Amino acid sequence: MIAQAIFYVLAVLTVGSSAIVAFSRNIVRSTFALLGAFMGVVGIYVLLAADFVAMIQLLVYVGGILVLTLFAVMLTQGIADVTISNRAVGRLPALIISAVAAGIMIFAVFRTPWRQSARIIVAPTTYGIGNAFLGPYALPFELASIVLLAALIGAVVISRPLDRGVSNRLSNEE
Amino acid sequence: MQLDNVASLSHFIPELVLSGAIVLLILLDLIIVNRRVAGALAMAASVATLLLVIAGGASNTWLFNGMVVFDSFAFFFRLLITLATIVAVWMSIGSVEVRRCEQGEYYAILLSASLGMFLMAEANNLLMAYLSLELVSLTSYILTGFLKHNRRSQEAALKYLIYGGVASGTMIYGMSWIFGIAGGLDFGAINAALSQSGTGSSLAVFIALVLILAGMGYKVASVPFHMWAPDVYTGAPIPITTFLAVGSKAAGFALLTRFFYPAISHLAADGNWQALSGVDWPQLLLVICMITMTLGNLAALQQNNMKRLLAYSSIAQAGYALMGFVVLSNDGLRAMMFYLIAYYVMDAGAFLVVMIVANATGHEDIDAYRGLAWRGGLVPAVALAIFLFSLTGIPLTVGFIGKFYLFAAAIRGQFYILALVGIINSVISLYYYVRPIRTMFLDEPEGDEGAVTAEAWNYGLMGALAAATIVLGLYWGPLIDFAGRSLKFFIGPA
Amino acid sequence: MPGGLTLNHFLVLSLIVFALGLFCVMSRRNAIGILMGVELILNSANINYLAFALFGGGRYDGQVFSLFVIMLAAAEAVVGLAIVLAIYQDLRTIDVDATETLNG
Amino acid sequence: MDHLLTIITFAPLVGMVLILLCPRDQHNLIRWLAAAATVPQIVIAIYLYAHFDTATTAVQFAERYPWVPAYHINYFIGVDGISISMVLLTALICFISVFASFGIEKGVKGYFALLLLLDTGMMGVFVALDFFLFYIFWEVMLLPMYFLIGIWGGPRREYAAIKFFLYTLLGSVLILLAMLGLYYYNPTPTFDMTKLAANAASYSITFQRIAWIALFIGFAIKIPAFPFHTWLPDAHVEAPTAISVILAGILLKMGTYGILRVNFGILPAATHDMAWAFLGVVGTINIVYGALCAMAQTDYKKLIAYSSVSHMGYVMLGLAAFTAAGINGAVLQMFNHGTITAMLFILVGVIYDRAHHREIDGFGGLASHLPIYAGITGLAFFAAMGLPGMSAFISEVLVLLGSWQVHPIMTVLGASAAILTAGYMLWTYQRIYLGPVNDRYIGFSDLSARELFTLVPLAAIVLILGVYPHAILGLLNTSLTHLNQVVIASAPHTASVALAH
Amino acid sequence: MENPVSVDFIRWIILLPLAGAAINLLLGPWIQRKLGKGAIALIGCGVVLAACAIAVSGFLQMVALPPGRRFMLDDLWVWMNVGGMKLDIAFWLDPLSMVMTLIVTGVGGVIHIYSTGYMHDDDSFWRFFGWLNLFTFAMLVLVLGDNLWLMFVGWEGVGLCSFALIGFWHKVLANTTAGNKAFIVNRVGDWAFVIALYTLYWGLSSVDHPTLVIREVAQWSHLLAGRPGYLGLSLVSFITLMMFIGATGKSAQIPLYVWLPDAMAGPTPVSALIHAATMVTAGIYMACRLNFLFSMAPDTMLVVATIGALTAFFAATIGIAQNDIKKVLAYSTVSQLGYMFTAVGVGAYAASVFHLMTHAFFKACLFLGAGSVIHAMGGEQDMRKMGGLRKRMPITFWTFLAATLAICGFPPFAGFMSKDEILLQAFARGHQLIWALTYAAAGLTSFYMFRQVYMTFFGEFRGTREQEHHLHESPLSMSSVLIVLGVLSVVGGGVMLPGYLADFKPLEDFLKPVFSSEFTRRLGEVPISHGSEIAFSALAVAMALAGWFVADLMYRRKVLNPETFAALFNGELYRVVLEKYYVDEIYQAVIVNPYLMLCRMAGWFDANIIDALVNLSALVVVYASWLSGLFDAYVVDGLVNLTSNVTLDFGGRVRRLQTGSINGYLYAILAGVMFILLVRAMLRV
Repeated sequence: MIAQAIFYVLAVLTVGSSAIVAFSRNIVRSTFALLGAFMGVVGIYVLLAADFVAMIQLLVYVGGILVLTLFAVMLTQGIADVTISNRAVGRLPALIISAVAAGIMIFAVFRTPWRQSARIIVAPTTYGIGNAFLGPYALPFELASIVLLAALIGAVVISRPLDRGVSNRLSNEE
Repeated sequence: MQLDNVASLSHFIPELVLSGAIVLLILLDLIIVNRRVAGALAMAASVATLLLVIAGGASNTWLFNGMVVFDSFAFFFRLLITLATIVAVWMSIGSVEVRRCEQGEYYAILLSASLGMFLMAEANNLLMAYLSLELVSLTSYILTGFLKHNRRSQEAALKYLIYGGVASGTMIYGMSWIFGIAGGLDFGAINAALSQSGTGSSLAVFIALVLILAGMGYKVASVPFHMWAPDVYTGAPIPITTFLAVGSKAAGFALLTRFFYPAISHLAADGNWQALSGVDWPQLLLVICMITMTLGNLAALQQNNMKRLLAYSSIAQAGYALMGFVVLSNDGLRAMMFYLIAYYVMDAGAFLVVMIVANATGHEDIDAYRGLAWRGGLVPAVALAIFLFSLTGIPLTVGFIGKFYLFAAAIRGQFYILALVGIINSVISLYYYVRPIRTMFLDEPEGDEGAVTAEAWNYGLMGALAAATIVLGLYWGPLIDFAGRSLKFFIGPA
Repeated sequence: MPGGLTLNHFLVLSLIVFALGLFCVMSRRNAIGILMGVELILNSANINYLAFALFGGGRYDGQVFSLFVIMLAAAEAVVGLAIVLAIYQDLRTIDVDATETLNG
Repeated sequence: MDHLLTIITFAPLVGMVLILLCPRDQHNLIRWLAAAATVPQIVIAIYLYAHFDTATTAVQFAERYPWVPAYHINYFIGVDGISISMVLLTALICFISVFASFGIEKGVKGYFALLLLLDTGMMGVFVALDFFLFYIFWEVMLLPMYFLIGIWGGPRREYAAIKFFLYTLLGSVLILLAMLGLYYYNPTPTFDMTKLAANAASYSITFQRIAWIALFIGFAIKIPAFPFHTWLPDAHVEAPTAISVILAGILLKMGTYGILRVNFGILPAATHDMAWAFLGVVGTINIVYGALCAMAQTDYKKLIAYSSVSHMGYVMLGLAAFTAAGINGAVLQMFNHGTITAMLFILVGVIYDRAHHREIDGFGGLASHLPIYAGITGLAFFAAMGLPGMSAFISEVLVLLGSWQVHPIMTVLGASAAILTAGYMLWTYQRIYLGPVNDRYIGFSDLSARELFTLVPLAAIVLILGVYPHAILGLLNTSLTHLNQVVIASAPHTASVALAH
Repeated sequence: MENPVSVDFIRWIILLPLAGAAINLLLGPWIQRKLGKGAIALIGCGVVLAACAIAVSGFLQMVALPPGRRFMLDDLWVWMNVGGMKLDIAFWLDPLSMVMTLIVTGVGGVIHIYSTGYMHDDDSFWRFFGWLNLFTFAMLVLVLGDNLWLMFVGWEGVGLCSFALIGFWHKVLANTTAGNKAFIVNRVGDWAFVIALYTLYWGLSSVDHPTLVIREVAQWSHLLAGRPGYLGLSLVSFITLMMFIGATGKSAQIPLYVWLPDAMAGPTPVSALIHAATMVTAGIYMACRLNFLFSMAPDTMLVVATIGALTAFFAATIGIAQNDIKKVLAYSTVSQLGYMFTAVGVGAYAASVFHLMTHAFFKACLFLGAGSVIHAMGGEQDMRKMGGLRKRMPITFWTFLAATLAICGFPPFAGFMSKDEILLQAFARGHQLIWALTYAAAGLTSFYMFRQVYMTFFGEFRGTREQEHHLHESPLSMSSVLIVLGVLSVVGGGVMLPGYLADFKPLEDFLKPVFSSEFTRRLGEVPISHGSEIAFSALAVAMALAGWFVADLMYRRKVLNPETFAALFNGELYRVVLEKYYVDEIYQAVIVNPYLMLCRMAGWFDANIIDALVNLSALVVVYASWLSGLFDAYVVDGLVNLTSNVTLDFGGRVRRLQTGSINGYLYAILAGVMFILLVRAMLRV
């Protein structure tokens, strides 16, 4: 029962925050609500016995992505312009589509015989995950490093202004 | 045969070479000032990869504990992707646009994309599929937005990114359901699980497939997941456009095929495939296929920018290739694979000519081609005509042979409506494919538009592709045999 | 699962978040807003993976997958925000009339 | 002498390569090279004519090499009674067209290169016996035609060229579908037309009908049959003279040839069912409607174009009858129309070169100072009218004779077109050549030696075939009569066998 | 029938004129320039006279044969051999074609000679002789062809030459129009004729004798008796009726006679040769040649006789009001051809051929005389401007008079013999009404012919002074021909005398083998007493005298004023007759104008409907692409507007990062996905 209560609290947090993210017309408010959503999800992760993942979520999402997003919003938005007249062309149809999609999928969720194992193990996972990364998931793990490398380099290249040195180099060669 | 991580490495040399080259390029960029080195190195790495791929052959093994599979099918796409990379690198070296960019990073990311495509073709696991697809996507966003101070380029990159993000998000959501039903990520395990499960899960599987299709379909730019393509193709540097159009699309088809065929279908005794557990994705894809080619063609009719025209054309071409995909037979898949080769040859050629003209005139509009044949640009004009006729599917070109096999597969599978739609589309497509030809040959040049000349290496590649278009249109026997031989999936353990 | 929580609890939760993410993606006209919607979708997917990992069999498979999703989300966010910033930067410095736009 | 048909097909291609190697401004060299490239065709055509065995229905001078064995595609060429006359016609018309093109001054190199490519494509269609090869050749002539009309044509050339291209492509893709269907419906998949024909009995009648219609539309566009004919006037009017000659002289025949070769040969049962409506009725409409439209034209060339529509109707009507006279007459009409209409278009070109317009009412009295020109035009006109003693008479008479018993009403209508044809031809002749001398044209020179050289052989053939049609009929008779029997025999009810003779 | 005698001289009768035509037409200008018109004339006349000589020798050979074996065949080569129908280029000489050949080459030969004088001043001398030779060739093919298709070759060939010679002076547009009219009207007849041939072929092949060789048709046609044909007629009736329609075209009978008067636009020798003596008789020749078929079809025979008689009468009525010297003769020709058809229709084939022959003589003589007059008058053809020529042109006058007496049927001139025979036969075979018509026509003939004689040769000269000064008798080349033909008009009737004079009918005997089919013989068995024959002769002569008398009163003695007759019925009757019963106008209004309208409609239809329908499909595609463009532009997003708006937003320092188009894309995609899901869920849950 306690677990259930915790679940519902977390669910309300997650869904509520997500709803604000989705529905708020203020992008800054959405960004802050995103924090709530992430935190709720972290709780859910814990509830799902994924301690390591929850930790990473906390670190990467809350500590990284969210900050980054906030930074970007602030940078491009300007706090002054909070009253945004979003035309919201597709809000109602979008709502309908999302609702219908959710409806169908919830229907499907209840009809589907999901694979469920008889025994549910709740135990720390860090060790197992570490093994997995070095064993069967070694290739994805290594690949991920390349992805990150490429992403970092790309981000740097794209966001770096065309500096004088490069310009000179270009004009010299042409 | 399933190899562990260390033993797998010996089969993984091309990928390793690519990875090494990526690292080397990044390092070199910090040290060496001469910008031509990067291109040369990338070229060397791609050629080496090609040779290694050929030398490695296909060995029907699972590598890295079943993460990737190394079968004939993978070999085919490795080859095709390497060729696409070579063309992209070659064009990059000759491109005026690209010359203004940071060279080391550019080629490093280009080769990363190439690596990602390799893995897409080899993926035997949902996680690998997702990872490799993301690698390709991320690098593609970056490459698209690579042009500094080019609003089009960056806008395209943003669109591409947002679209790709949503697509991959929905895809992994769909994958999660497949995981929930099958209890594993391995394609073999999924196949086994789906074979045993009854029809109770078919709705969930169908929804999951639709969601996954959003992620994979956007790589091949099939309707309704095609919207990014025109903008991105127009905005990206032309070599990248080419790379996306031929390489990324081929990799997308590889992944699509590997997932939809060996993973969630099974090969019946009569040589035709059947979808597992009553999931009717074939009908879904049939409709998508027909809409894709029709919409692509119709939208292309009104384009005035060559890149954009070719972008819509490539959507339509993807629709044609999907014809082979939806007929549920090895004939169809073989035709699709053959068509991808054909598409590679002719589309890369067309983009190359567009680049040559853009290099010379700075324009990509069809108007820039006015009277091209009569103002000293006869060679590129003829080459472009060949490529465009091939894209239309006129005989004596490889495009015709490709379509021939596609239609043959459709007719054989008794998909008459599909064949008819394809036929009508071929005719419609003639109209816009002929427009540039008309502009080049039938219109007189006006004003002071100068002659179009290009460097020898661009002409060389163009000539090679044009020759390939014709030669493969006349003698394609070995190629179709190769496509047929390559159509062997090494299916995972039950 | 102790406390009477079933798989479906988590699946429905994730679905709601997914749907909200979808709505966000569809209704937002702000690029960063859309990216936030994508993050919601990714999180909802992760809930699924972890739920299936717990209730189904493939324990580490699911958890590892979710880790990769988080990681790639980060990479995507980095690249995406870089592009956003680049455009912003660009437009601040370049004459608007000289810019080309994609259409048609 | 084993590769005669290969040589006859690809000799122009060799010429094309040589022309491409020529310097751009060596116009005369290019022209004579092109002429030389068509000479082997003429020589071989004569040889084939002399050595053709008229007693057999078998394929002669055949060559067969595997091309794509995995898909049963062969390089299989040969001639039989159905195709031999068309091979002769192609060789002749192409030879003449090259000379008729000597006046081209713009892009000479490209023009002749494309012309020779076109030549290869056309010849290939008539010798190909592998369906795939047939289709390739069929499409090959599309491209040069598009450029030849589009670059060297008249003011609305782009419209005409794309119209031609789109129309024909639509037709040919339908042929492609039918071809693939035939391939797979065969007990042993093959593209070999002779084998496909041999297995004709194994196709279900439903399939035959579907394939028949697809093929028919594909071929009908080329013929051109009503209502698919509207590309023809445009294409003819805009095309340069020699291209009009080829278009009317050879290309149109490919449509009816295809019907004979494929629809008749491979789908006889469906042919027997459907020819009545699709060939008979449509052919009759072509005859009468084409003649009516021709009467209404004010453009000389367009008038001739519509007369082609009318005359090709006879071919269809003849085919629809399933009588020996009808089918022989139809093929003979193909040959005759080829030669006569070639003359007519050359003649239109002659006056267009001088006057730079083609308005019929803008001329008058040309006979007074261009007597030779007017004389040959008169000959061609009367030939087109089917005047006895000239070639078209024989074929039209055979067609109508053959169809009378089977389709009396159609025949009466078809025969009445002889009156209509005489009407518009004579009226046109009068308006252009007779009457008071028009001062504007007094300075015009009569036919040049080159123009005479293109016209006289055709005129001679027209006259000779009028009195000795056996020269061509003898080639056709065995094969066509056999083909006719096959179609009749494939009918579910064989009561109509009585009509065989 | 016994096998025909195989010979090889017939081809030369035909090829010689052809060679002449080829030389004159192809090399004519050159020869005329280098060697003069004499060479042209020599070639032109020489070939025909040579052919005539060969024909005469052939005639002698034929006469030497026993009557039952007088069939000669000259087989050249296979023409076509299709579907069991084997036709050769072969020529067939039997008594009937022998007679025709002699007429064609003989009369033709003298007209050629006449032409050397008549056309002497024309620059296109060579062309005239070329076409004249070609005509002779075509006519001989028609006559000698051994099968019906070959006959048809000549049949249309003479039409072609007729077309070319009517429009010989082609710089005058009206002449060429007349040529066109002749050709097209003939084509209408030919259309019926070929249908007759098709039907005949199929009829014979249904009795296992698919052939159109005339002698074989003759052999097997009896098998067709009683077989049903089309339009409710028996097969043979249908065939012969269609053939007769063909004949009405060629031989200018109602309703297709309208071209012949216009054909007078050609040079006068052409009118004499083609439009009087030879070509127009082709229909009669054809009917006689196929007498075995016609005889099998009594209903057709009745139609033929009726049409013939009507034509004879109505053409004669038109003839009395014409003022053009050649037009009078033209309608006279139509009328006389009507007589010949009457004879065919009543089954008197020999009489028909006999009249054909005598008509060739006297009508050629009349035309050439008229030509002589026109020549002298400097091209004037209106008789009202002539008069009194008798003294200035005696030879012309006397020959013209002889021919006039012949055509009017005064004994013992040739026309008396032949026309009398026809009238007699018509009455004797029970066609009283037809007899009455033709009898009346004989009076009219006499009237208009003497009217012509009086207007032309008697009274005062009514032309200009210049013409009067120029008047002269024609040169020897012309006048000698007039004399020859004049003499023939007098004595030509001698080959078939009336029974009460002598039992001397060599022509009928000679032709008997041709008219020996069972059905023809059955028709011919009509006993006629000498008394009735004499009575009919007297009646006929009385009628001719009456015509003469009226003409004499009106035009020589001027006792009666023609104007008073013209003014009867307010002059309406006269006007109707003068305007040839408005037949041309009716044809123009009923057939030609609607036809031209139909053509214009078809042309409009093709350009605006058919082409538009085809273009419609293109339009649909364009529209669809426009729609999909809209889809891209508005449903997905207002790309053009929005992106620029977005850009402007940026420029407007509103710091929003809005990428409007993207969410539209996503929206569309996700909507697509959801739609798929929804459909799937509704279809199968």
